[in-house]
Amino acid sequence: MNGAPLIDWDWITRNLDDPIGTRLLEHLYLSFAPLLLGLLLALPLGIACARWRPLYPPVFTGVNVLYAIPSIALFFLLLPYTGFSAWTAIIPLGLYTLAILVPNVVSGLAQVPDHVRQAAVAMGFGPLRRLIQVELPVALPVIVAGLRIAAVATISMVSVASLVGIGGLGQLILTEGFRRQFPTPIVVGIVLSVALAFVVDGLLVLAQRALTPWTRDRDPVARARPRTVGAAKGGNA
Amino acid sequence: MNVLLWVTDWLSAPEQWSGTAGIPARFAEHLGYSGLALLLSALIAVPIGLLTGHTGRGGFLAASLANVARALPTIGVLMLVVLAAGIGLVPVMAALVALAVPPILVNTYEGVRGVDPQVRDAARGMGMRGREVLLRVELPVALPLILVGLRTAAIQVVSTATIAAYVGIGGLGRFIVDGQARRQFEMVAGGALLVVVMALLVAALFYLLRRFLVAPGLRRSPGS
Amino acid sequence: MITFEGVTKRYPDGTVAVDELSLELPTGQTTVFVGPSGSGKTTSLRMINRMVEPTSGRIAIDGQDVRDRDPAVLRRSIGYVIQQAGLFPHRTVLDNIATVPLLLGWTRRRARDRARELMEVVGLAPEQAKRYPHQLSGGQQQRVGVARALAADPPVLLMDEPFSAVDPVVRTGLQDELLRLQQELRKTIVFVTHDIDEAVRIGDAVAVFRAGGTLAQFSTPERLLAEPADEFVEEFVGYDRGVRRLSFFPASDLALRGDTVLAAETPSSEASAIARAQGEPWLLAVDAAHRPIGWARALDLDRAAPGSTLGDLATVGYGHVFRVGTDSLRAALDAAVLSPAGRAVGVDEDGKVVGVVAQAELGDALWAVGTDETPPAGAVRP
Amino acid sequence: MITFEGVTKRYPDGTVAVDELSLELPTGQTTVFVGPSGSGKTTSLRMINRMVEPTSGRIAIDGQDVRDRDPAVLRRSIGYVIQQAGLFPHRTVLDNIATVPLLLGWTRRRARDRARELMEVVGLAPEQAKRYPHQLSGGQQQRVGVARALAADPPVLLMDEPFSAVDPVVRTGLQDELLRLQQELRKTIVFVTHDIDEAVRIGDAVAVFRAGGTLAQFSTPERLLAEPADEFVEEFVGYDRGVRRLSFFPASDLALRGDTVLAAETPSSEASAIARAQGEPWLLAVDAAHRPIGWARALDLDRAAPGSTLGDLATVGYGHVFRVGTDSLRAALDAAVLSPAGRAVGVDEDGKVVGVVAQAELGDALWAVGTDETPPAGAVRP
Amino acid sequence: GGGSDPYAEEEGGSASGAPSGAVVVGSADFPESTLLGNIYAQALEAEGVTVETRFNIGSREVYYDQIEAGNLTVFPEYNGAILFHLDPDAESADTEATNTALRERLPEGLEILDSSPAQNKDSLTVTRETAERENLRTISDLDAVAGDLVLGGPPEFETRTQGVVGLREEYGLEFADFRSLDVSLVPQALSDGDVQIANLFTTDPAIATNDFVVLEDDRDLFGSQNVTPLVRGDALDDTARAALNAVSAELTTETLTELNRRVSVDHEDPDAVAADWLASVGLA
Ligand SMILES: Nc1ncnc2c1ncn2[C@@H]1O[C@H](COP(=O)(O)OP(=O)(O)OP(=O)(O)O)[C@@H](O)[C@H]1O
Ligand SMILES: Nc1ncnc2c1ncn2[C@@H]1O[C@H](COP(=O)(O)OP(=O)(O)OP(=O)(O)O)[C@@H](O)[C@H]1O
Ligand SMILES: [Mg+2]
Ligand SMILES: [Mg+2]
Repeated sequence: MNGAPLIDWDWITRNLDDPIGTRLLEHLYLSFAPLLLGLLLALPLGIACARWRPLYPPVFTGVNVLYAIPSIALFFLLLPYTGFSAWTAIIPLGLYTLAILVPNVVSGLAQVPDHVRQAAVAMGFGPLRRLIQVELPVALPVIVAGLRIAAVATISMVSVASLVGIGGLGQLILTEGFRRQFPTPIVVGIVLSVALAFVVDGLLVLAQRALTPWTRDRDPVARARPRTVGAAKGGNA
Repeated sequence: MNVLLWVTDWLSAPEQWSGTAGIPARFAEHLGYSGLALLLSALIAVPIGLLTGHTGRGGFLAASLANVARALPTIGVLMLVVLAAGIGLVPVMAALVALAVPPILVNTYEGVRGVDPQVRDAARGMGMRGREVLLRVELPVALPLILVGLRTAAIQVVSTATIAAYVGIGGLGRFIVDGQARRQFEMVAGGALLVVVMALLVAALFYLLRRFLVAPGLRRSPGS
Repeated sequence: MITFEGVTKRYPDGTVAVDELSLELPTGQTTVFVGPSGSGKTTSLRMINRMVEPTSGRIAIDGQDVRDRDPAVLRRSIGYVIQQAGLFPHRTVLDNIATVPLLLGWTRRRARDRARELMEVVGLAPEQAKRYPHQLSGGQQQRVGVARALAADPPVLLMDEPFSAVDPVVRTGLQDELLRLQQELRKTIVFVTHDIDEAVRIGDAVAVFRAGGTLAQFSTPERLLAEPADEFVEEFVGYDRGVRRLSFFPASDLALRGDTVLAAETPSSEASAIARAQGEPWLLAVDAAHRPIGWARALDLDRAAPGSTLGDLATVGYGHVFRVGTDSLRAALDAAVLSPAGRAVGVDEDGKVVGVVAQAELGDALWAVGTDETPPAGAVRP
Repeated sequence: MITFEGVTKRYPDGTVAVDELSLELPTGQTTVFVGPSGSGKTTSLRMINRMVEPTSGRIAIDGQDVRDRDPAVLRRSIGYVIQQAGLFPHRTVLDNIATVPLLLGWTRRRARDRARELMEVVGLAPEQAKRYPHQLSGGQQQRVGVARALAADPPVLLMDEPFSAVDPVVRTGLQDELLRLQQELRKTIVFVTHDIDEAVRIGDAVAVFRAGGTLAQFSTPERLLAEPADEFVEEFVGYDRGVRRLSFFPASDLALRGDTVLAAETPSSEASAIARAQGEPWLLAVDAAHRPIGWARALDLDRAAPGSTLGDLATVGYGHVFRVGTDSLRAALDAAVLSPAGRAVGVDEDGKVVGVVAQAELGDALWAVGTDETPPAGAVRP
Repeated sequence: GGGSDPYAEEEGGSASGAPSGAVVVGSADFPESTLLGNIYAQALEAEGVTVETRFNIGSREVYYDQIEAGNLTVFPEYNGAILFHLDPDAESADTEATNTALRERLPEGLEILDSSPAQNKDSLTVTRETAERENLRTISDLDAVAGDLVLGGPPEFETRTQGVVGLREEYGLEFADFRSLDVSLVPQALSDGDVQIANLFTTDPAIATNDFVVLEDDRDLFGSQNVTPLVRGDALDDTARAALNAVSAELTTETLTELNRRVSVDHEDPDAVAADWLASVGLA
């Protein structure tokens, strides 16, 4: 620190493209892939839990235990198997999103009003068609709400993976900043990570609005706030 | 499977169970840091959540700030504060509090906001003053959700307090970080297991808290 | 015709929801299931489209056992309307209505055309096609629900308390609408309600269920009011059933007298003479278009200034009127009770006075109701 | 007495909810505010306990301006009951009821004793004391709400659609309960509803609000039905008001004839003679305790086998009866219409026959209602 | 600046051997390694070699495999460190002996080029104040006071032979406690007094900035740690070898310490510092 200013603008301009830009893109990729993985796992899992209720408590406990494993530990433990590939970050982060996404999928489906479901059955929808054409679309706002929380949480957690050398903006924070006792890259890393979280969150809101036109002008207040379900809150570990 | 075997070996080695670097000491340290961080966070977030929820004012601001806090990369915060304040408890607390405040704040706020307006109205209509409405009606009714927020925060804090090891203070993170540096994976896995155990204990604690603190009339409301 | 033959439904938890039910619901008619909560109405209804499978017994539509049909296919041929309408929140009004046609493989264009057609049938404005359910009032939602059930023109319509979530005024409107529709469409409708008024209004036949899932009575609405099968039914149809029953007797059978109805310009003296001649204490003044102006008391006519007309004295108002062609005895009674003259004024469709009902005549009609076992054919609806 | 003097409420968004309202609500009476949705009923009610502050005008209780009192203290002296009861979900029934006494600083023991007492008053079983609100039915919840409002024995009770969330049967029960309570307690009650039937049933006086927050009519329920102030009120009180209005006229004024009421053992021949003598085609057979058995037709008596009694022939049933002391003309009419003889049977409290109403007599009473401007003092309740 | 996205092309993997065309220079995720990587890359480029860079790759466990697999062809290393990585029980000695031992153990395809005189060794370091108060100059001098001192260092120092274990066995030292810290926190912990003696790297600029005293390793416990290019032999032609050997010849511990200072204290960019230095010694 040595009394140097917190932000060295010069450094920022010099390194805007690389490493700042490259790390940002890397960060984006490292956040997006776990979300996709999480969603691909959470949808079938959540659907199964919604359909066979007794399945839910063990699954819920399972995903929460996973969630409680410190991410550093998971990164380290995966290292011997996945090595220096992005999977080392993607697998743990993807598993973490389950703790948020599964309860949201379940509660989204549970929230489909019974009369809507009944009406679908009565009109002659088969189970699969009902799921795809009625239940999932109606559950979509809740699922997207979960996705928003998971996205923010994942974006903030990716940085931890820098401790095993795969951390997107975390690399900026760790190797450019911390190891050189240089605050500027740390601040830049934090700010960009937060900004990325906000942009992605905003994009998800827009996506949800586009995908669920029927929720518009319903309750502006409720829409502004992400929904909270069970232990599903963002954060990094 | 042999990983499991190593872990049990590591866990059952007698030297792990004594001394300042033993499991009990590390466990206690970890619990201490987590408890302190949770306490600080609760002291910050619960009153703000109650007030903003009660008045309905400033709620948007509080929620937005909580959202920013949620997006903060913990290790960034940790490392920045280390550069500013040196190693020790301060950076750890800063990082953990930034992590724990959002869920507590948001749940407290939502809990109070979510009190049936009819109930709030009835309370006022019976001649309760603002403070009485808050303490006698809104707080107890919001309690299940507040506890959910605290539990979420507590589990995250327990799992994240491992970063304390990075800045030279103890806790279960020591096992994970040291194990990695020394390529002793049973130590990493053992440390992680201990963290999970603590998280489960915390979950159990909150289950008990819910049983004893929440009025039976509310037990069906949101929560576990 | 839908036939229940000794149908029993026992739920896995042991509840016997329906117990040995045997019933025949005639084709093209509305049968109403009514009864207290938990008496098995919904269960019985849902066994028809196999949303619930009977434990024993047999249900057949036009002789064919429903169990011989693929449930999904069966259901597409049966319209279903429920309380909250069960609309799909994520689809527009138009797409909600087009659901079953699309399931049946119609082209999108044809399904939508059909949906637009049905919107008109159930009285929804075309500009609501693009709305989402939550943007509609409760009554409009129910209309969409009915339209959706009708979309594939199913011969059978199941309606489970379809109107119970809307307020009484809208509800009456929806009932009228349904009656009008049924007049045209002649579907086989099974309608569940726990409102006896609605049952009596809507049903060609009413099945009263009692707790335990057995049938307490199955008869026409009129007969239900006249002769409750037992104390349970009597209590269920409620006090007031006497007056309510009057709804089934048309006012058109009342003899109306025109001789006490005079133009308003009739000089007082002349009117007075007529009143005396008829022995009637009240005369009704009407305008040139034969619309009622008000009642005048014969006594006052005697004392009237010379040169005054009947109209000058007819200030008392005429109370309510009843429509001779369409109203029931109940409306006539109401009109009489509210009339200052104690006499009901009958008007035609255009509001022109047809005549006045003498008290004795109305009384006779009323007291005859108790003895008269069957209402005349073509009885008006309540 | 609660007085509104030129009270106006304009909400910040510009909505004028109440416009220059002036009203006097007499002490110890129930005044009902009725009107369509959004007509300012709730707003008016809530200005009384200062949950809403008027924009202009003055509200006083017994002459004292409510604005001169501390809101919290004022509210503790006014009971307040709302739609879903607004019970505290985290407190037992007992503690819910004890809330205001505790706020007033009573000891816990005294507050609970009072609460237990009130549970009995409103008809809640003592074993429900420890239950939580969600464990009660809607009707029971409302009872708790009423008990809670009564706990500190406030002279004024504000009730905002307290019964509108429960089903019609329970609702009638709660209304009866309230009427009974009020008979005893004589509170000054302000009761909001948008159900005109409820208003007419509950109210000593009814204030009809119209959209825009003005008063359309303020009068007794009977007068409201008899003379709606304008078309709006007329439409609002609805069709049927004629027959409904009969509720306000006691049946006790009807002349009853006992001469056609005979013991069942009366020999047919004797009965036949009596019928002929009275010129009555129907005779009522009663048992030894003077309870009705059924009607017998004079015609049949003539043809009866020798030695048979009136009771042998009285098989037609007696239809409904009405209670002479407490029922209204409406019940008498109902009984007559349902009777196979077209005649109503009046009984006393014990179910003993007092007499039979001749058709002409009932008709006269009915037709007179239209002209009779004020119901007799002590009119029975609907 | 660092390299491009390090795992963009990973998936396909060219594990079969040397990458076609370009020489791939890597570096570990600490500033000195990145600096050296930059120096190598720029020196090669100056000789017309096509270079790709993959800097800031995690720990040795991670990058060593990548070199073996052929995804990286040139890596700045320390001869002692690779030796211990390959054989934890190896004996450390002077530069020549270490290199000889190392060459025996390197797998097929990997080789080391000339070691530079620049060494970045482990050390035990104390503040000037402690050194003067306790009169410390060599590690052996700690004999009397070790029991009162808390030793700080990266976690692995506690269990390594070239660490706490060797200090006990070779020097007979037992410290009051060992505190494991992230490498970059060690100097700060020492200057803040959180630890009284620390395991620092000899080229750490913090030593000079804080006026720390490095205790002489009088029993040669830490062996030699000469900066040495680890390369895949088949990927380099003679020009490239010559360029890297020229760098090694010019690099001394003092230079390296100074260059480190510019990167970590003055926060100059490593590539600029590298270019600067290469120009000053006439290698670019
Ligand atoms: N899935 C089920 N499992 C167990 N019992 C059931 C189930 N569905 C209904 N019942 C029970 O069967 C009985 C009849 O229920 P049903 O829904 O047919 O009554 P209903 O007449 O429609 O009542 P309501 O007027 O309240 O709608 C009730 O006692 C109900 O509790
Ligand atoms: N807090 C408020 N802010 C703005 N407008 C309000 C507020 N409360 C009520 N209003 C408006 O004031 C008018 C009267 O409302 P009020 O609640 O008194 O009606 P009401 O007669 O009780 O209706 P309902 O039968 O639906 O309960 C309505 O137009 C309503 O929208
Ligand atoms: Mg039902
Ligand atoms: Mg209201």
